[in-house]
Amino acid sequence: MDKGMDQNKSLGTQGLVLREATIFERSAAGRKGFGLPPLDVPLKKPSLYKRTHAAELPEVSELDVVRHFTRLSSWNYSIDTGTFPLGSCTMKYNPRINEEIAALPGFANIHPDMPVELCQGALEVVHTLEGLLGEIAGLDEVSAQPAAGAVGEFTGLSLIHAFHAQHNSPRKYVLVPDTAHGTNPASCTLAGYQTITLPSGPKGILDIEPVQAAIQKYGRDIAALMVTNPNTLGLFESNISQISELLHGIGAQVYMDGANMNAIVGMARPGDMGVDVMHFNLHKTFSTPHGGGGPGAGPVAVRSHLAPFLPNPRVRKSSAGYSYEWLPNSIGKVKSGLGNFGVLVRALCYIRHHGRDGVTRIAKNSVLNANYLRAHLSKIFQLAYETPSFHEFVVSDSRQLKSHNVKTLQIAKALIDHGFHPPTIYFPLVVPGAMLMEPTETESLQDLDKLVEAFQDIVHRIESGKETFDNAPTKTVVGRVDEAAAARRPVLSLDDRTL
Amino acid sequence: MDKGMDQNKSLGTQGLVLREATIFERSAAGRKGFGLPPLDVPLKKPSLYKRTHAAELPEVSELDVVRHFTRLSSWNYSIDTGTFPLGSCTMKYNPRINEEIAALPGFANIHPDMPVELCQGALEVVHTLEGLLGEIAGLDEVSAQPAAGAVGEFTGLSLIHAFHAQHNSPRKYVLVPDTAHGTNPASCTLAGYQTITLPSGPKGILDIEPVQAAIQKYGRDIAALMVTNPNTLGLFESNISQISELLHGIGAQVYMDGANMNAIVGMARPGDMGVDVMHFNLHKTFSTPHGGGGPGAGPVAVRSHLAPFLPNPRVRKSSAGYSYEWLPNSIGKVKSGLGNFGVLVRALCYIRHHGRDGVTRIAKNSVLNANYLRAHLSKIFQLAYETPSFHEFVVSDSRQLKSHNVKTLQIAKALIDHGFHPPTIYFPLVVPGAMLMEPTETESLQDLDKLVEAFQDIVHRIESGKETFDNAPTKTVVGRVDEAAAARRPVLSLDDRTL
Amino acid sequence: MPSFPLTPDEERRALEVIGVQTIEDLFSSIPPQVRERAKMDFGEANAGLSEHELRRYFDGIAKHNTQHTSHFLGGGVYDNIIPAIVNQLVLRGEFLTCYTPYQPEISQGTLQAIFEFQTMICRLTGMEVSNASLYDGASATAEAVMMAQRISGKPDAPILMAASTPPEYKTVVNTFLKCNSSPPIEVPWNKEGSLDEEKLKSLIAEHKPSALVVASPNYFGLIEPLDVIRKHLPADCLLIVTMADPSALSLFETPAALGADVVVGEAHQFGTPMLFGGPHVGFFATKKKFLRNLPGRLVGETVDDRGQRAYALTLATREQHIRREKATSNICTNQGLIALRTTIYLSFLGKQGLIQLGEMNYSLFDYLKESLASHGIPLKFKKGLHYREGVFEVPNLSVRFDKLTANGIVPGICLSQKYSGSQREEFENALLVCVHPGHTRAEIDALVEGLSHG
Amino acid sequence: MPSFPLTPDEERRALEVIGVQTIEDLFSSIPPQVRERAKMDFGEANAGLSEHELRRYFDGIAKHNTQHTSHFLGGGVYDNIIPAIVNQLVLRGEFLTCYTPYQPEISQGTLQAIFEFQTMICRLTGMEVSNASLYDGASATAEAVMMAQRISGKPDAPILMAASTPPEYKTVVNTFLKCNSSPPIEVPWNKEGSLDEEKLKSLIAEHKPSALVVASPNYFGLIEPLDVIRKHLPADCLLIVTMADPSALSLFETPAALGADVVVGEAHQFGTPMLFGGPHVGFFATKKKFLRNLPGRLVGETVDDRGQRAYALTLATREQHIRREKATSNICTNQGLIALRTTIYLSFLGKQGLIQLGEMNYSLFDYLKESLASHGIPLKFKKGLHYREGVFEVPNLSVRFDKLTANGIVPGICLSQKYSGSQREEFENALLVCVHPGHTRAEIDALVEGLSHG
Ligand SMILES: Cc1ncc(COP(=O)(O)O)c(C=O)c1O
Ligand SMILES: Cc1ncc(COP(=O)(O)O)c(C=O)c1O
Repeated sequence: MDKGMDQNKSLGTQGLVLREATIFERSAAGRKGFGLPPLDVPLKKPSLYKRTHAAELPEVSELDVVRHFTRLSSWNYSIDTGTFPLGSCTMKYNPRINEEIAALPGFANIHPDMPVELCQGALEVVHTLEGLLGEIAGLDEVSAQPAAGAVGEFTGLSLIHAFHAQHNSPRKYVLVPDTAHGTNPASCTLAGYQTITLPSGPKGILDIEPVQAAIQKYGRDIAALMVTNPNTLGLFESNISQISELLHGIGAQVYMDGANMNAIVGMARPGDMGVDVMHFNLHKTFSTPHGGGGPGAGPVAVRSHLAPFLPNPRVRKSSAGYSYEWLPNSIGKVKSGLGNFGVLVRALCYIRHHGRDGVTRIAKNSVLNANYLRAHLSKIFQLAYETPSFHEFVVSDSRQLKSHNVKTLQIAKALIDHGFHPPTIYFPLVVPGAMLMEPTETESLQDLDKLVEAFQDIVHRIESGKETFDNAPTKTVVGRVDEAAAARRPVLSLDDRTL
Repeated sequence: MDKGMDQNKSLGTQGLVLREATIFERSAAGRKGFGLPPLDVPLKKPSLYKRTHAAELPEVSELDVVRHFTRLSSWNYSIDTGTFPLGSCTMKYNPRINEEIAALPGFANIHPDMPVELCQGALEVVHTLEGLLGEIAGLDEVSAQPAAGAVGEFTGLSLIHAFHAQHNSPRKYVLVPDTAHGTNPASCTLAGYQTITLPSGPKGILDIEPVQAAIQKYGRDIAALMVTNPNTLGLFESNISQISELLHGIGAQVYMDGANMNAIVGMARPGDMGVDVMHFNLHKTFSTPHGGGGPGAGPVAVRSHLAPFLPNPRVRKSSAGYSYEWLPNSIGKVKSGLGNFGVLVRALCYIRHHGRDGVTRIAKNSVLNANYLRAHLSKIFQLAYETPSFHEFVVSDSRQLKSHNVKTLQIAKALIDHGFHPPTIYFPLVVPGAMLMEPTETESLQDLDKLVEAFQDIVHRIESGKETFDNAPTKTVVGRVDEAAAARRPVLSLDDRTL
Repeated sequence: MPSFPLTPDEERRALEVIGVQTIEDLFSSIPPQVRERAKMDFGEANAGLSEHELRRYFDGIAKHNTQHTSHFLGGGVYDNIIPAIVNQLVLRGEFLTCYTPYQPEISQGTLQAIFEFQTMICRLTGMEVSNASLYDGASATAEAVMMAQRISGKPDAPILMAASTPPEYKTVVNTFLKCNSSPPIEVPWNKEGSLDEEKLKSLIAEHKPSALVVASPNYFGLIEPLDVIRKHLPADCLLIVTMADPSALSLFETPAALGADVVVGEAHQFGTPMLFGGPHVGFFATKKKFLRNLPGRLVGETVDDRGQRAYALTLATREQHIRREKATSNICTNQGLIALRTTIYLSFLGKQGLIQLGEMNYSLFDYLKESLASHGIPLKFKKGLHYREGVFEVPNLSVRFDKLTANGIVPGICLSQKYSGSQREEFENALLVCVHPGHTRAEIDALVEGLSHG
Repeated sequence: MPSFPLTPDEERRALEVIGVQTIEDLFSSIPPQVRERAKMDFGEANAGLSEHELRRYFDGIAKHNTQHTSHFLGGGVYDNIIPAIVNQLVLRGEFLTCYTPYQPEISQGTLQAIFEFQTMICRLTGMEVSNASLYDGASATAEAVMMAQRISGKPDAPILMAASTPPEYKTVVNTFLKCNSSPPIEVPWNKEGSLDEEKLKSLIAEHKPSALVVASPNYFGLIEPLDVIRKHLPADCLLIVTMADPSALSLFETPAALGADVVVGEAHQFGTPMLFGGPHVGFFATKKKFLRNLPGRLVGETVDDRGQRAYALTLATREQHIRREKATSNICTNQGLIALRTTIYLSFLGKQGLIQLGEMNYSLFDYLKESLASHGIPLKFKKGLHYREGVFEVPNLSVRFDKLTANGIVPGICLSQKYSGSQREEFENALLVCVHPGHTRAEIDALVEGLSHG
């Protein structure tokens, strides 16, 4: 019994899983699905512009649908399945109470054009959340409208754009460290700015010199610095206050990408570091579920001088209740409605669940867990930077590559067979063969210990020359997927197979 | 790509599944779980009879719990996973709207001692459902109180007991065909009756002669006949009306086990066949989920002469609303409250969903599906009876046993590797090596065709001498489980390991 | 009406394969006169409803049940706070729509969860073995009595039962015993609401019972002195403790430690809503020596053919599908999913949480009791050791009850409705009031206010 | 406050392994003055709430939003009936709590579902390729315009946009274009509420636009004559059709068949509640030749190393994480779970169900329109081809609106609030009224009654 499936063996094993073709392949002509209520008025049909061929949706039964998606789900790995140390993504536990609350009919079934007196509760949610996020940011006003981090970036940069325009000081450049997430430069482009990449220093953080040099070179053409803090190496930008001062000195703004707020929430406030505008990723720091790629929410927080440009409308509170205010100098809207309201409800629920001290505890425990993992893994992998790291850290494949020609990709895929989700790989780009690990605060030491053991086992097998994991993963329902083939001859829909 | 996982291969394959020890083995001393609201009155503790050692419940986090049970669930096969032709169990699709309705706060959060004027809705559910079940049974009154089919049986037999007692005619025996479910004789014992087993005839149904013979022999000591219809071979007891008359002739009662009502609901009513009392299995015919072994509900329906003995209290409707009535001659209560109310809500929802014609369609389509499957499988397996069958049918391993010494158990386990739940095996006892197959009406022909192919493949491999499936299943997370060892040295709790 | 998967085309194909003309042909073995009479009339329910209409219909009905704002009902069914994860995890199809785990290779999830449930019940009660669940506390009590009869070897052996056992439990036990033996003999409560020891002694002497059933806490919220009671019992008389409120096990000594042979009860409050009385979940724990007499299903640990730890239903030779009329009970379907809810809830509540829950109940009741006392409404059984509920003598009860209820506060259970004869008289103004973990001080204050006037 | 998994003991062990004394030590690279100023005050939210308290708090808030009994709001957000299975399946942790499917071997569930979503969007719109979702209809429209600019090779090329596009869509497009180019030039609507073809012709001649954006149905519920419009456009001017209401695709010809180059829109009504405006889900479909210019994620079919069909994210070379400042858009997280809801909903609704849904919307609006007309409340744009919503001229609108609203019936959107200047005057008494599949004749009758008096 000691070799039992629940014993100290690899977490990953194999079990019965069912195959399932696409839902269209379950279809049978004439099979009926969902039943609508009967029509109690006369049936009418249009006579012009009639559709000639019905859209070929599947014709399946309720059980077909349930089985199909139940089976599909069984091929996914998720936080609820196991440890998911995907750096930069803050894959922490998503409390289920949030799902319950967001599904309340009083939240789910509200039309955004409901007259204000009939949606006071919805406005209260938005207003309260914006207030709390402002307190967390140490900034003056917040707009919860942006639908994701990338939209938050664009919104923040647009505010900067509007601010400079108001001051008749159109500018061209945004300074972005080389550790930045890809959305940062892409957002700059979208906001009409050119990106000037700043090299990070030997410690992995931004030194003062390159900023000074850029200021020297581009002067008042610099609109802003856009910095992620802690940065994508998991390192706190210790020079941020000084750098901010430098930028303020030329009338430029400091934008902070707050996607990594999980590391510092309650422990340090962007507003206290000289930041003028930032965005949050509610789907990271405030644990709204990632859902296989969204929805998220990317509220922006600003210092008061940027507030007149915030997206419209603003929600205001007075003794008469909540109401809308339309700012004359607003950049406009960046999304329909007031934002991804359902995500905002979850985030508010999460913050109220934690309270002030609980929110701070998030940062403490996420940094503790990450450093615990780092302490173990830096024994077997090359640590990218010795600098003290926060909620995540980077190691690389350099040892394994040198000694046995095994790459990060192989190590990541091998980890899957051990029953874990791999870390973020090959990002940030500044570290060749990077593995960016973010365990989050909701993992227990037991689970982290198992992750360490899995890595140890992989490294041991590599270094003892036993395995190179070129065929990993082998336990999954599909083996190594040919991504190159997918790109070479893209097939993007069932009908595209034959296009 | 033709060999793809979604192509015409066996439905069953293997995928990554995670190991998981018991929840206790996740425990860490001092870890806190669910948060209760703060106590806003002074904390007090008892001083007498204090517990000396705290109950060793696990100390785990919310994520621990979610992961634990998510992983456990992935080791189960269910209707939502795939085809589940488990005879006698009516494993049909359980509509999810029922779960939604049963969870409404107005149903979930009602205490059974709520004053009647504050629980009119709950009483309406019970009253309405009892009325509809009466109509389906063709009988006069219904009690929804019994918690499962077995309790329904006991209740029905107790009613018979009370009836005979009232007529000063205490009786000793209940006639039970040999095809009966095990609960039938067990319930007889519980109700103070001895079981007289009647052999089924060559066609698999009860002939008139053995009943006449029993009447000859036991006369007015016979309290009742207890018959499942359609019986556990899936055959309609065509002689039921005549047999009922014989029993009524000696003042005995006819009890019908209605667990198989799925076959005839709307097509034939027990009350029209001479049945005096019957029970329904709501968790079968009316599709309330089985939940890995309950909860269910086993309402009894009776002809008016048995109604005075029904369990207390009865729900009555008048112009003033719903109220309780306490019958003076009631057998008492067979369960707390009015029954498994949450199950009753689901069953009512299901019946209202279907409406009258939809309910009848259940029988039609379940019988059609079963006969389709039978037409195919009787080509490769020995059919137990040629008699036209209803919602289920029995084949046996006799051909495979004779030719290759492969038994039903092996065939069942081989089917698992194909991605299907096995049929009920070795039941009913009258057919050696029985496989009792009940596909239900919610399976599509596609899914049934795949099941047929799986059986064909198994039989082909057996008959071509390729395999005997002694080690099946091999794809599951655990292999063949040693049930004999479990019984030899029973370990029934974690602490029992060392007892 | 929901749609069935078979399309008209497929129906034709199926009929062809079978070799009949119409579906009706498949029903030809039903006698024609039975077939003809099968005309149902569902009245307004004849038409099937779409999901949208079902929601409207049931929302309308459910609304009639939500007219109150707070309640103090207990007496065997207890309001509790149910974590969101319990409700959501049990919706996973793999748990919700699987069958009793007859095929262990594809049922390890359910089996391991039941094994955990059994372990938890053992640890809570202090007993050695537990089954996989029974229908509810009342029927578990009946099963315990019948097990005692089996063990005694005398199926109609006399049984003593505390009169202070919840009334429904008594009725259910009576119903189950009725056909085979005489009903249990009631042992009255004494002036303080506890089991009357003198009466107990004389009844033992008179009847030589094979078991005594005691509820602790009893229906009046009192912890019974089980160790003292045990001393009065002959060695071959089983002490069956029934616990409608096992949350008392958070603070109070286990029945096992005090000498119980069987501990049964109702565990719904651990993660399952009140649901107007069910589905709930009975538990059944006893000594390992009685293993083969246990009713219901059991899950045991074993190994698979690869040497891995695995679980399976075991000792089925006690069960009806094997033993038929000689089975230890007729139980087949029981409360699988509710046992799972219990297991999830207790896992999440945890060792510390359970104690906190008990202390909360204890403290809230203490506050309630003191408040009512200071408003001149005393406990009826003042000396007893109460846990979370108790009987209060409320002047002018029916008027005050109605007034409170009309204001949306249901103050408790009027005991006169639960008893007859002299007991009914004893309880004329008696109200059983219970606290639950959702209660706030403000709610209790409002109750006290309402009960002390009018 | 929810509990964190690390126990005090484990915390100590972790610190030891790391080699620091306290957790605070790990934060030493934060400048001390920043650390010190990090004092937050959440006011009443300082204390964390348990699940029970969260329920009380949010139930209280949510109640303020449920004071109405029926509504006729549309204009881009549409009430619909959501099957129970949609809500329950998306709660499965494997869907809810997974990430963007970067590791295809453990993400086939999400990947295949997106592939199905893409297929459905193609089949609905008639286009060849679809992406994996965008934030919403408005931002999808903005992305379409930006794609047209990329394709034209002139990032600041002039864009025409129908003035009858939903106001929010226009504002969002403006915001996204603002920093890089001039805002789109509006093409006014004619007397019948449709795109003014004469104006269109002259604007084309004047501006040589790289794209025209038309909403169909437009904000007034009118189906635009896309084929006619297409004829006016030069070959290199893309026709972008934006569909806030793609349920119109049930009955009306696909934009693809009428000459559209890009079809974008908002699909939330297919299985996702209104949720006060989000999360919803934008879709984006176009011709395969524009594949490499598409914004957002794409899933493609491929094989695994065992020759099995498999899916993977593909053409990532367009995306920001590879292309950075040269990416086709900055999109990263989008609307995965809402796209999944859409896929589940459309699967269950099915081919026939979609047509039935469209006919229901069409018929309900027809009934509404006729009723209002017979009560003297005419459509503003009488000749146009309406689908499920339309603009009505309601005498004394503000009074009647308030009276109905006070009675729990929200009759629609007052268009004067959505426009400014001369358009606002045009719409002074204009009400945009929309039906949805849950509506009954009785509800419509009550609306008509209320709108025609007072
Ligand atoms: C550091 C960083 N910035 C920005 C983003 C973009 O956020 P979103 O995906 O919500 O658009 C991410 C997300 O991956 C991120 O990790
Ligand atoms: C024919 C038959 N009768 C009775 C029963 C017992 O019903 P329950 O399991 O609800 O007690 C069953 C259930 O398996 C059955 O199949």
